[in-house]
Parts: sequence; C-alpha cells; structure tokens
Amino acid sequence: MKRLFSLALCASLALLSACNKSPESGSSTGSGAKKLTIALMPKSKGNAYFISCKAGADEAAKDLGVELLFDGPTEPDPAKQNEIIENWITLGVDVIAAACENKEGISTALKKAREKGIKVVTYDSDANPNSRDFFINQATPQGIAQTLMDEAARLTDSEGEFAIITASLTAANMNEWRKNIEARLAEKYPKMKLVDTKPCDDLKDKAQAEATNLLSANPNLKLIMAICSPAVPGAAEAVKQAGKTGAVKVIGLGLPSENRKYVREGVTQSVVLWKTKDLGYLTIKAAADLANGKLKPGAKEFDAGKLGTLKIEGDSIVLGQPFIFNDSNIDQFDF
Amino acid sequence: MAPLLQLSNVTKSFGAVRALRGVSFTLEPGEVHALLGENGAGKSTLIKVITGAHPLDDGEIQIGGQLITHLTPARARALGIACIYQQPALFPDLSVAENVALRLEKTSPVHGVRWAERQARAKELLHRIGAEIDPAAEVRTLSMPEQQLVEIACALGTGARVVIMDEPTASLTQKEQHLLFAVVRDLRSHGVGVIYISHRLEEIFALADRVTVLRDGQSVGTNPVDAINEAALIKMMVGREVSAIYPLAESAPGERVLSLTGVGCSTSGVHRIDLELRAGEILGLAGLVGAGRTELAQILFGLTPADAGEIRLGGQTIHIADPQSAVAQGIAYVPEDRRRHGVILEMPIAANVTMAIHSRLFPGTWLRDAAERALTLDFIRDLGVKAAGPQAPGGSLSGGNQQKIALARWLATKPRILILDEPTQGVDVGAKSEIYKTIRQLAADGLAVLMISSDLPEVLGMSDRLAVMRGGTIVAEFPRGADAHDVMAAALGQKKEAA
Amino acid sequence: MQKYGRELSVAMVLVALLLVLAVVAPAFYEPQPLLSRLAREAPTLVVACGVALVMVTRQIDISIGSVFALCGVCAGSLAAAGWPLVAVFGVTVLIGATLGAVNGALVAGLRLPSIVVTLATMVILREGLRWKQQGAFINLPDAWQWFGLSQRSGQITLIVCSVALLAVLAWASRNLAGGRFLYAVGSNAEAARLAGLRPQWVTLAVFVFMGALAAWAALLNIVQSPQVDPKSGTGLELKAIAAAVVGGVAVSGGRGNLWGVFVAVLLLACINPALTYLHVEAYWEKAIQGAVILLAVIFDGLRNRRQTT
Amino acid sequence: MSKPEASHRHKVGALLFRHETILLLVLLAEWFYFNAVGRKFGTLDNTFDIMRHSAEIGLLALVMTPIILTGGIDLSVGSLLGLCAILFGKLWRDAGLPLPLAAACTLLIGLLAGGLNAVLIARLRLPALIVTLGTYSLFRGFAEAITRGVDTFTNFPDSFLALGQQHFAGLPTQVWFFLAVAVGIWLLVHRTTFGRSLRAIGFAPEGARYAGLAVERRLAQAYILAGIVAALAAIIYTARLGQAKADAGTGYELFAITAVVLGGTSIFGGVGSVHGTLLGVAAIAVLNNGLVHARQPREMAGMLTGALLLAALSASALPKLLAKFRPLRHSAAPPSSP
Repeated sequence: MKRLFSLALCASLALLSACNKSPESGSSTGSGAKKLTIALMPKSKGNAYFISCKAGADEAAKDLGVELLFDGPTEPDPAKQNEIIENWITLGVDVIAAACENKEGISTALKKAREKGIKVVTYDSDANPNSRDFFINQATPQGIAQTLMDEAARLTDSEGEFAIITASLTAANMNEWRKNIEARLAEKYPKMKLVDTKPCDDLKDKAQAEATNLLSANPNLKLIMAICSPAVPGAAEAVKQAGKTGAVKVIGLGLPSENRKYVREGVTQSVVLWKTKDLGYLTIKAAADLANGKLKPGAKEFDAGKLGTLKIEGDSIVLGQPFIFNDSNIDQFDF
Repeated sequence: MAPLLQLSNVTKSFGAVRALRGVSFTLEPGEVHALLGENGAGKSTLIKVITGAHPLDDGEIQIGGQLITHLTPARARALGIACIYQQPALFPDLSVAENVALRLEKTSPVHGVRWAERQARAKELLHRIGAEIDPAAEVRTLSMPEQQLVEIACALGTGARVVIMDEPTASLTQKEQHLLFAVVRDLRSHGVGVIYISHRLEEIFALADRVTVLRDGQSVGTNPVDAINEAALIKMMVGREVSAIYPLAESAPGERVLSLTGVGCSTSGVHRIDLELRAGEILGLAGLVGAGRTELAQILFGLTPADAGEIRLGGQTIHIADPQSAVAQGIAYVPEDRRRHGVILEMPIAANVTMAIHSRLFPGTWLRDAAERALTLDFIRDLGVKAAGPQAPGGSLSGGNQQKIALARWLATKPRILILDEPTQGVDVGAKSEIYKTIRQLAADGLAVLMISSDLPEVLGMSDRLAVMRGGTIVAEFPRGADAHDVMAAALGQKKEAA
Repeated sequence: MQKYGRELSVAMVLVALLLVLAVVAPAFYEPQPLLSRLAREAPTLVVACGVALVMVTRQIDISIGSVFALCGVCAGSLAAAGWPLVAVFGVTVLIGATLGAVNGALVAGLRLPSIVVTLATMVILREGLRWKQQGAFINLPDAWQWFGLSQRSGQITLIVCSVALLAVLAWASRNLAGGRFLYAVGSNAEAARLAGLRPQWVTLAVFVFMGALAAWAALLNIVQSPQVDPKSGTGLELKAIAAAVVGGVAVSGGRGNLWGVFVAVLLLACINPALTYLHVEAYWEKAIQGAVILLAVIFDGLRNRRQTT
Repeated sequence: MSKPEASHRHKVGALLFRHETILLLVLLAEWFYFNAVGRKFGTLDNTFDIMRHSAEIGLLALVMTPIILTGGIDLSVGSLLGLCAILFGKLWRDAGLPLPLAAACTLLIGLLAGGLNAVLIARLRLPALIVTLGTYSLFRGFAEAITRGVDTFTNFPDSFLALGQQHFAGLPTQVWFFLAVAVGIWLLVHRTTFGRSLRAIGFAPEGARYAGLAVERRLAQAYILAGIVAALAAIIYTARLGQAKADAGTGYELFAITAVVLGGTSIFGGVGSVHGTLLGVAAIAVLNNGLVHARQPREMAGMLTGALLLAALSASALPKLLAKFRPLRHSAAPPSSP
C-alpha cells in the first residue's frame, strides 16, 4: 500500500513539472503593443518611506498606461528579495525597478534578469553598476551628505561630538552617504567628532533604545544624525525622554509626516529629504522610456515629463537636490 | 436501612465491545464488598460507571436510595463516592497538603487558599492512617507506597460514604498492608461501604463480608465470604476447572551460569549481593516492595550499573554498563511496569518483538521486513498470542497478550539469563497458568530464570530455589517447598516465632 | 528555602551585575535614562507574566508578539478616531482576550498541540497586520502620550502599573484557588480531571488571560510614544519565554513563580545597557542572553536530578 | 509511513495515509489554480524557481523530521544556518582557505553546534524546546558578534556561485544536494533501525531504554545530523545569494516546523513521515511562488500558510476526537513521572 503511495507521489510530481503549459519562456521583449509590465520593489514592505514612493509610482503608471507590480519581502532578508526578482523573471515582466537592501546579494538576481532581456533600473539605493541599466538617484550621495553635514555644523556651531544612527551597517546607499559625510567632516569641520554609528534595522523602537544608550554613554553628545526614516522619530523620542530637547540636536533623512510633531516641539531641528512621490514617478517614467527605447545608455539628459528635464551623470538620473524641512515649512507637505 | 449504592441491570458498551451486560450490584452501609473478576471482565468499567467517569447506556443507579440520572465525577464526589485508583492520580509538582486539598475542597476559582488549614487537615488525615509523611513535601519526592497512602488519606478526607479501592495493596509493604486493613475495618465500623478489588484471594477472605464475581461483563453471583472457598471462587471467575497451577521441574538444574559476589550499587541502595544462578533453574526472588528486588534486576540489566562487587558470567568477570551490553551478553529483563517500560502500544507487534535485537536481525541497520514478519509470526504461534496480525498495534492486544509479546521480545534475543519482574501482575488467572507453563518450559530448555514476584504462593510454587531480599540485600535462601511463614518471616525481618 | 533556589540564584546574579555597574559605570543609575529603560521594559514584564502562567499550565504561546502588535495598531486607530482613553483600553483588552480565546478553543477544544496552534496564529496575525497596515505609523492624539501626564509621572505610573499587576498575579497564583488550578492542571491534567477541575476550561481561561495581558502590554507600549509602529513586538514571545525559563518556570508545567520571572526580566533587560556602559561591543547581547538561558536550564536539570530519586 | 508496508490498513496507518492524501490533493489544487491564474506558472523555469528557492528551507524541514519524531524540537537550525554562512565566508576570505576546505570546516562546525544541542538534550536530558531556544540566541549572537553587524562576505568565484545559481544535468545544482539528503533521510527514517528507534523514543522514551535501544546515542545523532545539514544549507544559501550575512536564515526554523507538522508528523513524536514533510515543503513553496504569479501581495503567503496549518491540524484531530474522548494533550515535555 505504501509503495503504491510513493509511486503515485513521484508520478504526480513528474507530471506537474513536465506539463509546462506554454513553451515560450524568458521575457516578452518583442511583443510590441502589449501593455508594459513594470515591477517595483521596495527595500522592505514595512517602511512608510516606500509607501510614499509608491504613490508617485502609481500616478506615473496611470499616466503612462503601464501595469505596475509592487511587492517586496516583509522582513529584511536579502534572500527573499532575490526570490521575488527571480519569480518576476519567470513571470516575464518588462522592467524591474528595485531599491537594494544590500548591493552584492541583489546584483546576482538583477544580472540574471538582464541576461533574460529584462531592463533593470535601481532607485533609492544602487546595486553593482554592471547589474542594472540606470540608477534613479534621489540626490547625489555627495549632495545628501553635504546637506546633512552642513546642517549639523550649522546647528552645533561646527564643534563637538555627534553620532549617526543608520538602518543597517550593510545598507548600500547608507554606507555611500556615511563615506561622503566623513569626507565632508574631515574636509570642513575639524572640530566636530563622529563618536559612534549604531544600526536600528529600520525599527523605530530599536532606534529609540540605541539613541538612549548613545546619550548616556556619551554625556557631551551635541547632535544625533539619523539617516534612515524610522530612526528620526525614534532618536527624537529618546532625546525628549532624556530631557535633552534642544541640548542635543536631532536631524536626519525622514518623511515630514512622521516628524512634524517633533519638529514643531523643537526636538528635531531639521529633516532632510526629497519629494519621495517624485522619486517614485521618475523611477516608473525612466523604466517605461527604457523599455520602449526612448531612454538609451549614454544619454546626457532625460525628459521626465511633468518633472521637467533632468541631468544624467554617467548612468544615474538625479532627481534634484535634497530639500530641508524645518518648523518654518514642514506644514506645507503632506507626504 | 436503604443500601448505600444500588445498581440494577446496568449495561455499558464501547462501540462493539459490550463491557457491562445487565450487572446488578448492591453495597450495604458498614460492609466490605469484594469485587472479583479476570481482566476485561468489566471491573474497571463498573467503577468508572459508579464514579461518573462513564455515563451508563442502560439500567439504573441509586445512591443513598435516590435515583441518579446523569452522573459526573464532581457529582459522584459530592454524593460521597471516593475512589482510590491503582495508579495514584496525584499532582507530582505540588505539596502533599495541596494534593489533599485539591481533592477535598470544592471551591470556585475565586476562593482564597488558607495554607495553614490545609497543612493541619493533611497532617490529621495522614496521622489517622498512621503514615508519617511530611505534608509540605512535594509528591514527586514520595515513594510509590507513600503516594498510595496519600490517595487513601484523600478518600478519608472527603468523608465518603462509599470508598472504592482498586488493587490498593499492589505496591504496599506488609506493614502498610496491615495498616490499610485496619483503616478499612475502621471505615466499616463507621458505617462506610467499601468496594474492595484485588487479585489476592487471601486478602478477600481476610477482609470482605461479601464477594461478587464478574465474568465477561456479567455478574456470576454474590456470596458471603464464609460460604465459599478459594477453588469455587476461581471456578466462578474463570468458568472452568484450573488444574495444577504451578508446573513442576522435571530435570535437575545445570551448571552455574551467573554468580554475584558482594555486588552493590550505591545510588539504588542495593549492597553485598551474593547469588548464584544455574542454567535450567528458576530462582525465585521474594521480598516485600522496596526490598530492592527490581533494583537488583536493574543492576543486572545495566539500567543502574553496579559500582561494587564482581559479576561473573560463565566464569568470566563482566561489567554491564548499559542495557545494550546486557543484551549482548545474553541477559534479558521483562520489566515490572508494563505500561511505561514494556510493549510500546502505538507501534506494531512486529516492531515490539524485534526491538531488542536490531543489531542481530538487521546487521547493516537496514530493516528486513520479511525476516521481521517471519520471526513475529513464529512467536505469535508459539506463545498463542491472539492478535490481528504482525502489523496490529500493541495497544489492540489484551493485557495477557501484551505480556506475551513482551516475553517474545526478550526470547528473541536468545538470552542465557531471563529476569522476570512480576510476570503475572494484573494478568488474570487463566492467562497466568499459561505464562507459568511457558516459564517452566524455558527453564527446561536450559535458560536460567530469575523470577521476581510479590505473590507468595506463585513464587513458592514456581521456584526451584528461593532467595529473600530485605533492605537492599539477600537475607535468606530456601530450597524448593519451603514453608510460607518462614519465607514471610525472613522477608519481614522478624524472628520466626513472632511471624 | 530550597524551594526558591532558582529565584534566589537569578536575583544574586542580577545584584552582582548591578554592583559591577555601580562601580564601573555609575552613569547607568542616572534617574532619567534608568526610568525610561524601566518603563520600556514594563510591557515585556506584563507579557512574561502571562506566558509564565501559560507555561505553568504546561502549554506554550508564541503568538503573543503578533497579538501585541495587532492590539497596538487597533488601540492606535481607535485613539486616532477620537475614542476616550478608557474606552480604547477596554476595547483593546477585549480584542486581545478574543484572540487568546481563539488559541484556547483550538488547544482545549480540539486538543491540538499549543506550540503549533500558536505558531499558526502568530504567522496569520503578523502577516495579516502587515497586509492591512503596510508599515504605516499611526499618529496618536497629543493627550495620549504618558496617559496625558508629564513624562516622569507617566513613566512612574507605567512601572507601578506593571509591577503591581505582577504582584497581584503572584499573590493570586499562590493564594487564589483559580491560581492553584493552573498548577494542578499543569502538573497532572488527568488527575485534575478526576478531581473535577475541568482542565479544558482552565486551559481556555489561561489563553484568554494571556491574550488580555498581551493587549494590556501593547497599551503600556503605545503610551510611551506619539506614534504606533506596527512592526513592534517582533521577537517579544521568545524574549518573554526566555524570561520565564530563566525565572524558574518549568516547561513541563506545575512549577515556577512570578517573582522569579520579575527578577529574570530585569536581568535580561540589563544586559544591553550594561554592555554599552562597559564599552563591550553591543553585538554580544544576543549571545549572552542565549548563554543565560542555557545556564538556567542546565542548573534546573541538575537540581531536579538531585531531587527525584 | 510510520510502519513497514502494511499488509492491511490499521488505525494509525490509515490516519496518516489519509492525512498525506489530503495534503497531496491540496498541493494539486494549488498547482492547478495558480496554473490557471498565472500565465508562466506552469513553465519548467518556474518549477526550477520553486525548487531553487525552497532548497535550503527544505533541507531544514527534512532534518527537523527525525527530531520531531523523537518528540523533540530544534529552534536553533535557522540561527545555525546564519552562523555557518558567516564562518564559511570568514574561513574563505580571512583565513584564506580554499573553498572546498572552508566548506568541510563549516560542516564540521555544524556538527559541533549540533553536538552542543545533543549533549544538553540527550545526555543531560534537558527539555529540547528550551535548550534550542538558548542555542537559537547563542548562534545568532555569535554570528552578529563575529561580524559586528557590519561584515559581509561576497564576490565568491563563479565556480562556487554555480552551486546556487546554475543548472547541472537539467536541474538547479542545489536540487541534487536536496534530493540526495531527502533520499538519505527518507531511508534513515523509514528503512533503518535508526528511524525505528526514533519512533520508539517518540512514543515511549522510557520504554525504548528498557527495550535495550541506545536512546542517548540516537537522540544525539538526530541533533548532530541537524547541525551538519544546517551547515550544508548555509553553504548553498551563500552560493545562491552570492553573499553571507549575519541575519541569514532568520525565521527558517519556524518554516521548517510548519512544513513538518503540515506533512502529518505529530509534534508529540512517534507518528510521521519524511515524504509527508516533503509534501508540506512543496505545498508552502508552491503557495509562495504561485501568489507572486497571481500578483497577490507577499503577506497573503504567510496568512494562507498559517491557515493551511490550522486546517491540516484540525482535520487530523477531528476524527480522533469524535471517535473517543481523549484526555487533554500537553504541548511540551512528556508527562513527568509521579
């Protein structure tokens, strides 16, 4: 009886794998008028920052009449990001736009996509240049780093200790930003000192705990720079609970909506970011133009429709300069 | 006065099995009513019906003259029915006082707990039955007899009118048995009705007023104890004449197989054991519970290796480190606690039979189904096991058949020495004689048998030679046909005249 | 005194750690950060009490983290919708109790193993919450943080709240018949049934209570900040179970008391800050917690081995 | 099947048989639904995707089966996967060992880690749930401490990456490893005395010891096997991803337990089968993959898996419950002897 059962098991599995319904595999590049399918992947699905990017992407998808797939891992497990990308390759999407949790891991999957003729763009954080066609950069890393560093110096009269809280110490874009921050620090602000860098895995509670420890471990800390969006409110809450509002400044890259309360209370002095909706819109626009040949490698400028024409530096399209939100202008933004 | 308990043609069946078929039973106040019957005759089902654990399919039950429709354990308890199970239903992690309290207090969850009162009540109850047990001790640290006494204390505490005792003396020492008899007589004098269940006929004659015999779910008669003798009772139980119960040895014992000098094990309290075992001989090992007989068997089988003295097997000194090395050296042990250590009920008979000889039957660790099937069918035939087939789960067998499978497992290892620990405990009279015949046949085939038994007539009748243990060592040896009183005196450690 | 062997040894380790900190890093005892740290541990303490009672009944619940997160989001949404504080507290505890009842019904009703049932409900609730909430924070109205009080009194109320709850539960599990029913069912469910304790209802009740406590802990958590993060509570169940085990609660049921759990929660909570103050890499925290759990269970094993003959 | 071939069906076998048939039907239903919904779902490429993505987790589920059969559990396999990935990377990059030697050392480290669980659970007879909860934190903690949360190991040579990303004789390379381990463990559990002993220990640990089985040795072997296979899974994971990171394998142990229980193996030990586990892994892998093709969000996969697990449990519990009243089951360690 049991042998009969295991025979049935093997037979059915063989049957299932053999019956590949439609033999055509790989992407459907040459199918012309068919509706474009663009797959957009955030670093992880639990992050409000990427929700606001998606709003822009949805708008672009509607304007350009393309089908938008939005999916991503629910935990920051790099293997899960690759799995979804490999599924999309088999699904035969036209363009994959991914924000890379970590550079090397995702490049393996993106390279495979390009081999199958699928166009690949990265946004928010880049992968290895050889595994994607274009990188949609919200702002140049130097631009972001200089804005943050100059703002930090302004708030602390360019002297004293400061600390950084990042998402994870392996996040590609954040390492890029930190490298530029340290370069800017060495170049312009000798009297300022970066005492520590702590990861918070994109969790507000963890950022708050790390900030509390930083405050107590470094009594004369002047400023906390939080460069991942959930860390900014987390660090602010820690400073407020430690009763050091104003004494220890808080700045970082974050959404105005998440930090409005702290900026109004003066706990957080300034929040640096870019219009995330525009980043989403630009990513889908670039992906669509790449797919139907309007955007070619080596181009110097890119007509981004309602966003105007944007500079292309090498193979990365730059959205613009980072924008500083503070108590004077934070109320005008709804994202 | 109305009978305490009145059952009139009660029937109860589980699926196709009709456990009780129109049983009528009455219990008068101030009476010890013995309940006798082979396993599967319906005794435990009857108890479960009386205690409300099982609803009855048909018939009536009256408690204190009042007709009770659907009875639940809680309601039965409230109506003054207390039951002492053979396996004590206690809470190992809680203190004795709390165990007693949880059985007596009928409180809702919001009631407060008065620890001092619990402690006092437990102490008083334990004192009443003469047990010196510390009420604050966790039950986990008590020995089996002590736990049995805590059960009895609980029954007393509930002020029960009907007390059911299911094989209470199975694990009690002689002294504790006398105590128990005194408690039962004390209960009877206070008008309490006691339903007493035991396989030991001498207890029934010593204690009971009336005895009811159950067979195949029917009552075959209730008689006052002094109007019936042992042979008649057994005939009623078994329904046929039981011939010579204990087969006799034909041939003289062979050469010495095993000899122990000064053997002991500090952790289990066994010390200075000097013993010899001959091929083809049944050496009985008598003694009271707690005398260390099972502990000695566990030394020989490597469960608790010896740390003193010398064990010589066939002239060579050996060390038995664990059960595997015991089996390898031809020593087999059929354990006492069949439920936990014997046949694994969820596994098929074949798996149980071959479990001790994996290395021999399956040399390359690869299972060989054909060989296993053949071996199992042989044993099923030889030992007359009633089973659906080699793949039937162990749990589908009756108690007697499970014991035969346990025996088959160890005979499969072709041992030179077979240790049997209470081989017929909980087995009914009919199956017992079959097992005795098998044991005697094994000895005749040259096997050295060490038989541990608390049933005095059994150990006297079966053994070619008898050793008596007390306090962890051997205190006396008797040739065949020794007088029961001398053996008991040795076991009790009293001088002969004070027996 | 031997009965409380485990709780005392954990307390001694804690005192030793605190002494070392007092000498080496007095900054640890600065009132403000210490108060914040204790307040942040209050939810863990409440959840650890709940899981300890579940383990005393010889069951386990690994869905607490998800129930905690879901209740936090529900409370946040209700608060944002303008419900009064008391109403939100009541409804949230009700939601938690209902989720606990689902676990209880499956375990006690269908006799399913609790580890697998709560594994399933953990995944269902967590992924369901992620699907609905997509990670968006919920902004609480202003009067919510610290119950509308000042930060310091808010934190003190929080700490007093959770420790008082622990004291009541510890007293009840010792002196209330219902509390002893948990130990009885955990020690020997069949004997409990024969003694008329109805183990199914006791098991259902303990799971319902666990759900309610998880909700209560979620409330104590969301009042600590103006926003509710739906990702909070990940890993909370293993943290609570670890605290219960280190606190002397036996996985095999029937043994353990809540004061042991209280000391264990403090000990495990002190490891991270202690590492920071002692300038040891904070990455050793998880390894040290693992080691503490192993030492606790080894100590327990040896102690039992000596007791049972 | 928990028994050598049954000449006729009996209660336990029938139940198990029925459970796996239901699961096979569920798997087929999933396949045909997603095949209808997703255009490319039925293609050979996608089947390879499913296999490649479930290889490591499948290995953990395979090796979790013998452990659960003994009535034990192992929460540490996921963390051990992460630790082995890190050590593999470190041995190769920092210690300069050639890859095959680094791989061999990693398997040895897996063996030793499994050995730690084995000593505590088999020799000291401590509860498996709590021991592996401790080693769950210990191994993850070591992984994080060694890399200080920063270090990752990348740019492995293409020859090594082929193990996780290329094909070999028609199938993704790691699938051959998976099949080898699957066949090996199936034979171990169903056709050897090792498997028979595991079941006996699962049904009655004391009974097994009194029957002369080497209980401690068998338990130790089960947990050491888990360590070795977790290390193998780590190497395949690193090859597939092209990178070794400290958080590799997070949550994989819960997936493995889900797949094993979904496959009909009882968490209390004794009853269960390796092919049941394979079906459990397949059902969950097809679900995860199919939902992407059906353009459903990721979270749906988790919810449906949980629901599937509860349905399977209730389905197998109902007949037993209706047949006869059963005393309350306990989740954790076997009943402590009175």
